[in-house]
Amino acid sequence: MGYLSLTDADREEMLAAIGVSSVDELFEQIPRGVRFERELEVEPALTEGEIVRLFEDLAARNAHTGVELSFLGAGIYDHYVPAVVDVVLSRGELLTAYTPYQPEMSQGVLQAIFEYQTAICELTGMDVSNASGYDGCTVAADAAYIARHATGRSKVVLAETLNPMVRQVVKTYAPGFGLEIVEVPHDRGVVDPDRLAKAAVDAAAVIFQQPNAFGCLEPAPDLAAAASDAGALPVAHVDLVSLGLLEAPGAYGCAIAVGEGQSAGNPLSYGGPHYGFLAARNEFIRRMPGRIVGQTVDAAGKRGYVLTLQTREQHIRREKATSNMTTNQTLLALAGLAHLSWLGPRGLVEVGETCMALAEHAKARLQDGGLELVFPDQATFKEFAIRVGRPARDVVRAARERGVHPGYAIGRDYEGMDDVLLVALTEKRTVADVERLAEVLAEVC
Amino acid sequence: MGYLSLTDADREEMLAAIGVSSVDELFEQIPRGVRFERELEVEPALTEGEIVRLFEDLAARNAHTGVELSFLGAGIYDHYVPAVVDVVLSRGELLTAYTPYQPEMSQGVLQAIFEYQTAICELTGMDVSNASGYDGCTVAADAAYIARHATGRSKVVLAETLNPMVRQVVKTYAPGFGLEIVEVPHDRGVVDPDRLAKAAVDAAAVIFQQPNAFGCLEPAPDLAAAASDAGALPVAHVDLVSLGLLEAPGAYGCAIAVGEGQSAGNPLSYGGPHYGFLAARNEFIRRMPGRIVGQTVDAAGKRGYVLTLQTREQHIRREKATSNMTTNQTLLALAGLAHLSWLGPRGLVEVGETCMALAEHAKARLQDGGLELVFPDQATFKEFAIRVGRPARDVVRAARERGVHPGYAIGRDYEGMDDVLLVALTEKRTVADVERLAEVLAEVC
Amino acid sequence: MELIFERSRQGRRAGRPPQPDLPVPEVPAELRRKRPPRLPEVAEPELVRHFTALADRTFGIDTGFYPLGSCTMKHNPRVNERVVALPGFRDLHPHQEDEGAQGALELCWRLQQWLTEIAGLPAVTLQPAAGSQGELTGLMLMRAYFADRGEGDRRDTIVTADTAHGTNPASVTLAGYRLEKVATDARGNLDLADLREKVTERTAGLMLTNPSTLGLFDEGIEEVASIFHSRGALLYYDGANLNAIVGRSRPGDMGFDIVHYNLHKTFSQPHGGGGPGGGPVAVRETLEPFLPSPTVVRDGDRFRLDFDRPRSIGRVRGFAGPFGVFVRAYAFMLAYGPALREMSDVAVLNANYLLARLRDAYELPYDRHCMHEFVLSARALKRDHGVSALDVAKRLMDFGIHPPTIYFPLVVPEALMIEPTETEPKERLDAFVDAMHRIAREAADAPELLREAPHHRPVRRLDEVGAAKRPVVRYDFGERPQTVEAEA
Amino acid sequence: MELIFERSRQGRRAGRPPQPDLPVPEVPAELRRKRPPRLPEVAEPELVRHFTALADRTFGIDTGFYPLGSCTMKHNPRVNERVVALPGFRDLHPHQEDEGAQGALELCWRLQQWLTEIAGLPAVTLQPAAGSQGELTGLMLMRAYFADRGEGDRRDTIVTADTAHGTNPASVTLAGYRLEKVATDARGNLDLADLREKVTERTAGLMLTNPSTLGLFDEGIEEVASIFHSRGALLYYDGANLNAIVGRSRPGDMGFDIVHYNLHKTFSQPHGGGGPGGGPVAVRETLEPFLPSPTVVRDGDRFRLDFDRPRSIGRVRGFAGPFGVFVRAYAFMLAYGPALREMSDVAVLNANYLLARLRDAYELPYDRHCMHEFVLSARALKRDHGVSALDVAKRLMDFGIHPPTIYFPLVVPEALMIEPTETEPKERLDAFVDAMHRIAREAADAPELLREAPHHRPVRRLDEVGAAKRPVVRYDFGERPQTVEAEA
Ligand SMILES: Cc1ncc(COP(=O)(O)O)c(C=O)c1O
Ligand SMILES: Cc1ncc(COP(=O)(O)O)c(C=O)c1O
Repeated sequence: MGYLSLTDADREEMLAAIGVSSVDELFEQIPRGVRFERELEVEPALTEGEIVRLFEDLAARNAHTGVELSFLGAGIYDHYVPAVVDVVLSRGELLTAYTPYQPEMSQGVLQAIFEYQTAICELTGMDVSNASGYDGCTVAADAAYIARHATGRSKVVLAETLNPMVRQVVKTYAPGFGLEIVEVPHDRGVVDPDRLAKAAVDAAAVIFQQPNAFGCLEPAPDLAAAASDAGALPVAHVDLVSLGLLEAPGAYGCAIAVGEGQSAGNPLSYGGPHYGFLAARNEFIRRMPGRIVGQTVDAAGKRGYVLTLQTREQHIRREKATSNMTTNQTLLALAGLAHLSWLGPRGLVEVGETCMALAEHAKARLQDGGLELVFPDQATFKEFAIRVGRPARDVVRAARERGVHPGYAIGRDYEGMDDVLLVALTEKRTVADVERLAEVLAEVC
Repeated sequence: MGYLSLTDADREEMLAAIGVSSVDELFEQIPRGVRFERELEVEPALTEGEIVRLFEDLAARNAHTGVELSFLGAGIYDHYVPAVVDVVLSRGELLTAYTPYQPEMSQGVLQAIFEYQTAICELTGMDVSNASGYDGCTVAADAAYIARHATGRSKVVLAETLNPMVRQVVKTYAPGFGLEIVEVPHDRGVVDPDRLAKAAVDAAAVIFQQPNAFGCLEPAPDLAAAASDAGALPVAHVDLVSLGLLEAPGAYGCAIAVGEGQSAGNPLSYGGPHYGFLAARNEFIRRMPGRIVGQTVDAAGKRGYVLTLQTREQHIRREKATSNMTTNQTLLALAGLAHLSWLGPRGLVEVGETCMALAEHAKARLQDGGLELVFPDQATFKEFAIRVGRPARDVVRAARERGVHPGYAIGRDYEGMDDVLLVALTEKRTVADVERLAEVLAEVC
Repeated sequence: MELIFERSRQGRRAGRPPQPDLPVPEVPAELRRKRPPRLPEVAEPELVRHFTALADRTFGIDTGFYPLGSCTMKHNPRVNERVVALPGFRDLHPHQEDEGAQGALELCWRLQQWLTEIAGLPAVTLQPAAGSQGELTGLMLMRAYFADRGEGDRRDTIVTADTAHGTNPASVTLAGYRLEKVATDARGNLDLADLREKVTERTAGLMLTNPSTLGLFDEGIEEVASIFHSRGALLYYDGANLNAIVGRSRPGDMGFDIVHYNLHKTFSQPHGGGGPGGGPVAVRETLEPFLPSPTVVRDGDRFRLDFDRPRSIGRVRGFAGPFGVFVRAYAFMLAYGPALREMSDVAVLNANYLLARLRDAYELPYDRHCMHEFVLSARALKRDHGVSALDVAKRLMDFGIHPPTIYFPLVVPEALMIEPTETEPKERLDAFVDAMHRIAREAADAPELLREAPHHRPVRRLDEVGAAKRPVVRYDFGERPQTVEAEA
Repeated sequence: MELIFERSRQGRRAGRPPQPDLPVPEVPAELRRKRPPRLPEVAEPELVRHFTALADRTFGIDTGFYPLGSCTMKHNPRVNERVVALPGFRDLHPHQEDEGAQGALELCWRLQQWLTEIAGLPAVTLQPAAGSQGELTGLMLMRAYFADRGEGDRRDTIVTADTAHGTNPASVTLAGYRLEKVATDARGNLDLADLREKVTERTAGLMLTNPSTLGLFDEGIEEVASIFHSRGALLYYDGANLNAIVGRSRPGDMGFDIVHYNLHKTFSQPHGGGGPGGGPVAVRETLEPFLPSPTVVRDGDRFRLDFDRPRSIGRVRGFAGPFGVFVRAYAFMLAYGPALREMSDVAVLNANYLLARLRDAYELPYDRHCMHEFVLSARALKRDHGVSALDVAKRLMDFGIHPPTIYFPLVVPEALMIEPTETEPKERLDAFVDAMHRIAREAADAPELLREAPHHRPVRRLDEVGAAKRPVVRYDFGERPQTVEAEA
């Protein structure tokens, strides 16, 4: 077995040192009744080359973005992941280190997390970021938990335009967290601040998404204000890639900003592993879940970095901890840092502009083709909802036969939208790609 | 431009320090008459994402081994390259270091080359190996050059069963080297030692290949003896992957062993970059071309490694150098070291056995299908020549339409073999693959 | 070393996105960003050097021995990184129709087969993102199960061991349960007398790691199971220590009803400085209806995501789970095949070898053979020489060895929790033994050498207390550092 | 650090090839290997650690500043490594039919278009494996050209500059030519008077680097060209310094008839501790028929290898050349497009900035603006403080900087040949300047600090003389090391 190093001679010496005659003897502490005596009934072992060939065969049965022109988004986006990210992910030390409990062994990864936290704070306009959460769904639940304990209130308001999957996860967590969930419907694709204001009364938090699940731009500042006025914490669920162009949640009064980090640095990989980010205003720093890296000095006064505020965490605080998180998504978050550093401030703006320009172009082009926008009077960022005149799932099936995945059939999540496609444009798409989409939709709609 | 770091401010400061007002001024040393004043007429610049997409499109127009079941060999073989090789190639320090002229900065790469040299000496049974040559062709010319000066003779005998490309390169070099090339025809697929003995009279070297260009096993020890008896240096052109099973050239009296290293550690990559290896008996150490790493000690008596015997080399010896080589193929050779270390002695034997077993199986299976071996009475290793009853190039064309590349149409290189396919089997092929080959050949022959 | 923000120079850049020849729409003024984010401005060459330098200041398994107890720091096979990067996996969108993701779904399904056989339980969800989330998921399943039986209100308590990892009690609280702790007996097993008292009609279930965080298999596990089951309660298995027993014993056979796996421990994932992970959960038939939605199911030769799960607790994470983690875990399993038991056998052999060679130099609180890890105490060093487990840990760094887990489990004072894993060769174990013996001698002869350690790292010992007092958690761009007041 | 062979333990292994259920044929006894090769026996975990440790003991461009003159150590863009690994390139067999390799052939053809435009010459072969082989190929082309004209026997001499890189004279000998050297004048140009004498009816041609290895553009190049052409001789351009003039001047326009490119220098390849490289050769129409076979040609929208070249010199390497090198070079070019001149402009700016800041601390033998590199002399340090260029180089290591090329070109005593390349930011240049100034001061104040340098590397200064006296060129497996007698 190529992952194991003991020779027969090694084994003999070691057994002798232990004072047993066989490895079996070491397992005698397992009561007879619960010993597993037969061989595992599993697939046969493969050599490395055979593993690669099997996985190539499995991979070949997936319609990835290299073989299908895809306009899928709905929370996970096909942005270009630069090659510098490969450098980070292929450095064995970063790849094979674990949580930096021993800072003197891990200054590199600690500094990298500190840099990631700084980037997230800059983008969201917040004071503190953790080292990552599981994904864009669980960080929303984390935010609700912070709000519940910060306000002592139990009601949490979710905008109906918050990604459906995110809402589902918050609802799953709600009973344990002692939360009561209220949802606010949208009006013409966005949330009405007045409606939200009513719902926010006695609420711990209001969670909305910008750009929202239809791709529309919410009146975010008004929503945040409505929440604050009701004494509820405004929580914005945002897309990092949009924050070169769209205002930072911190700048319009949000208490907490969360989101799915995948757009920055992570490939699609069928949904994971990715990372969720969570950043907040200073006052919530001691309620933050997960790891936080802080700056300090060593015995010689030299700058260094450590895991800090660990009294929040399960390994110290146990049942009183702010969260039970141990393993997080650091490697994916560092990929995000690399991507964001590669873009820089101008690159981030340009990605946003390209996505927006292509989306506007696609809207116009598809409308020329006779299709109708669902929310014609809302501004959008990189994604929009459009009616295709027949069941969207059938349109998807027909378009895929032509090598194009035209978008997400959102009827799965929203009433009365069975004929709606959610179409996403990233900077990887081109004007020619939009042409192709228009042609195919013309054929199949 | 993402590869350049100077800001406008930097440029101003630097121009000021230099005392010029513009970069143009620095180029005024170029005589007016030979200045290039227009813009280069080349393709427009692409962003990184666009480069990737363009290259994906170009790559998609190549029938690689992932999309076509291939039995091509004839010098370059589709062996499995293990993932540990990726570790070596993805370490930035190894990737971006150059020739270790300054040993204290480069102990890692120097030690790695020393390890590579050791592995090559072990496999070939030789005393000294250089740090790599360009490929399996040029190292044969290098060997001829060594022999010419070691023996003072100018005739070099090439077995007709030596890879045709290798022979072509030796012939190209011959005029400059002052060599007269003589070729010895084969008898029933291998070289007859008596014939060779006659040709070897007054020769500087005899170069033969084991296994040879038809895949047949030469009577290598007898060929070496015939050469030695005539006072010519026996030079064996060998396949590293075969040397777990086949005798080491050093063990049957060869003076020099050379070969194409690709089989160990390098992907096919349409012919390169790969590496040639060259190893010799001690007496030729000061005639070796290229880099050689030697062990030494530092000022504190600690073991270390340096480039050694540099008095052989062009940067010291200039027109009297043993070679003009500067840049070599070290990175590819280190990939070979990683692959060979991954295999170990048992793995190397097993790869050989698997290749041989599959080749024997394929011979039998294709003969059952009515095809005829060209050299039925010769033993082979991983490759064999078989008659397909019609022009082999047509067979290749027809088989490729069925997703199988059945082998190399060797008629291109040898008279009267237009109906012959050279079929190669590596450990990546399976019994099922052989079935598929047999089916397809049955259809198209 | 400089922060990436300190390398930044205005006007530099590495990446440039394509800019199609299209009008750029205006963002509505009230939504437009006013102040650009101060992301670093660096060209590619320095960007690469920066991350290379960060890696050089990080110790990983690839660097050397990393016996961090409870974390199973085993070698990460490189072929796993190769296969996870296949475009068919890497570039597959999670909203792709099932027909367009058959290979991915089949891989998930095959992984489930392995997991059920290993745990001895029939149904699995791959959705949880890590062990901790697996725990929470498991407790939600208990809640749903008892609610379904009308016992939801009554059963409000979860029992955990006093040796439990911090995530266990934390998960109990987050799941809305009361916590009850049970003591450990002299042999390191659950104290059955104490347990009998604490399991009542209010008890929803037990959360247990077996082998425990002491690295000891609970010899009374059958009795423990019957105590809970006889009172209608459930047993939850924290799979963090599964590396000890694969192919040797199965949680399902021990009587556990719910199990989480830490794919990133037992089945080797790059830990990446803290993650990613994967925490699938397996259950008995009776609990299957409550598993998160969607599940991966097989119909004949087709595979699909099943969203039609009316009694499900719902979703705990996006999509079907961290797929890339599944790819690596499945590749890892295939490299062993039915011989996967070898993995646990060697892990246990390596641990017992270290135990045997270190028991005289350090205190061994529970004198038994261990499983895949064991816990020593530096109490004597503390008492006799004023040298703590922390000092021993810091001194180990000077020998190029990552320290073990320290001060955990809490039941052992000055604890050193050592887990070598199966992938270490004997030479590495011996080098560790030599270092530990030398450190024990140094504690007597030159204690300050330990107290001032490490001596040969990029930084000296770091001030963690100061860091928590006035937290600086992001770069201040030259302004006054960000701080908050210390806790009372 | 241990050798991989010293980590070996009998019975260990990492890789295992598939073993089909087939009989294994016997190798004929007289051909069968008797003694198994002593390859290392190591499992994957230690194998990965070994190569990781080797990398950690190697300084690359990714580690820091690497101003190794004449080698153009520029940043290696990472996207190039990504595209070269595409299966369509990586797993393409070189014997694949042209119809099955259209993408690869088109890439080669497009690269040729770039190269011809850059050199100002119409025809290119991509076959040569490196610059040195390009030189040899170029000389073979001259031989064929003159043979074809019936002047083959008469023209037996090649002229090179006394500043020439060692490969030039070496190539002349290997190509079977006589060598004639021409002197350098006070401004660093070829001495025209000397040249006129040395160019005779026996002269086949000139080999020249321009800018020269002094980093100076030959101001008399037009006259030089006419001297050779008027005598029917040819001019060969050694392209190693092309990084200085891309888009600023073209060898073809200067009058050169044959040019080699060092793709791995000008167009950025990972140097990999010594290679790989690529040395394409471009020529005038008159020489095109003699180019190596095969060439890559275009017929309408199809691309093919052309083997039908009756007057070709033949092959100089296998297949069409080092394809992977072409993929990276072409990707590099596309990142710049028509603005590729920027590359040379910044390379020249960086070099002149260093020159301006260092000229007072070290001697500048030729007082002119330089091109992409320049040569300083440590002669004064040697004379005044007994400190050599070698000592300066070794001391630089202690500042985390790779030394420049030293003792070359030969016309400058105690030469320090400095080439920063275009990819270095100003901070790195300034750090180098500071180190060089400090070292100049140390030479006066504490010369032993230099003579004993380096002080902060994994090894102290190494004994190269001893290594050559009794060469140990492979591991002895514990037996007596392999030695040969020293040269007289
Ligand atoms: C005993 C134990 N339980 C639970 C956990 C939590 O698992 P994870 O880190 O995957 O969330 C850990 C991991 O640290 C552990 O060691
Ligand atoms: C001036 C000069 N000419 C020729 C060469 C040889 O080129 P290569 O190393 O590609 O063989 C070099 C490279 O070292 C060089 O610097």
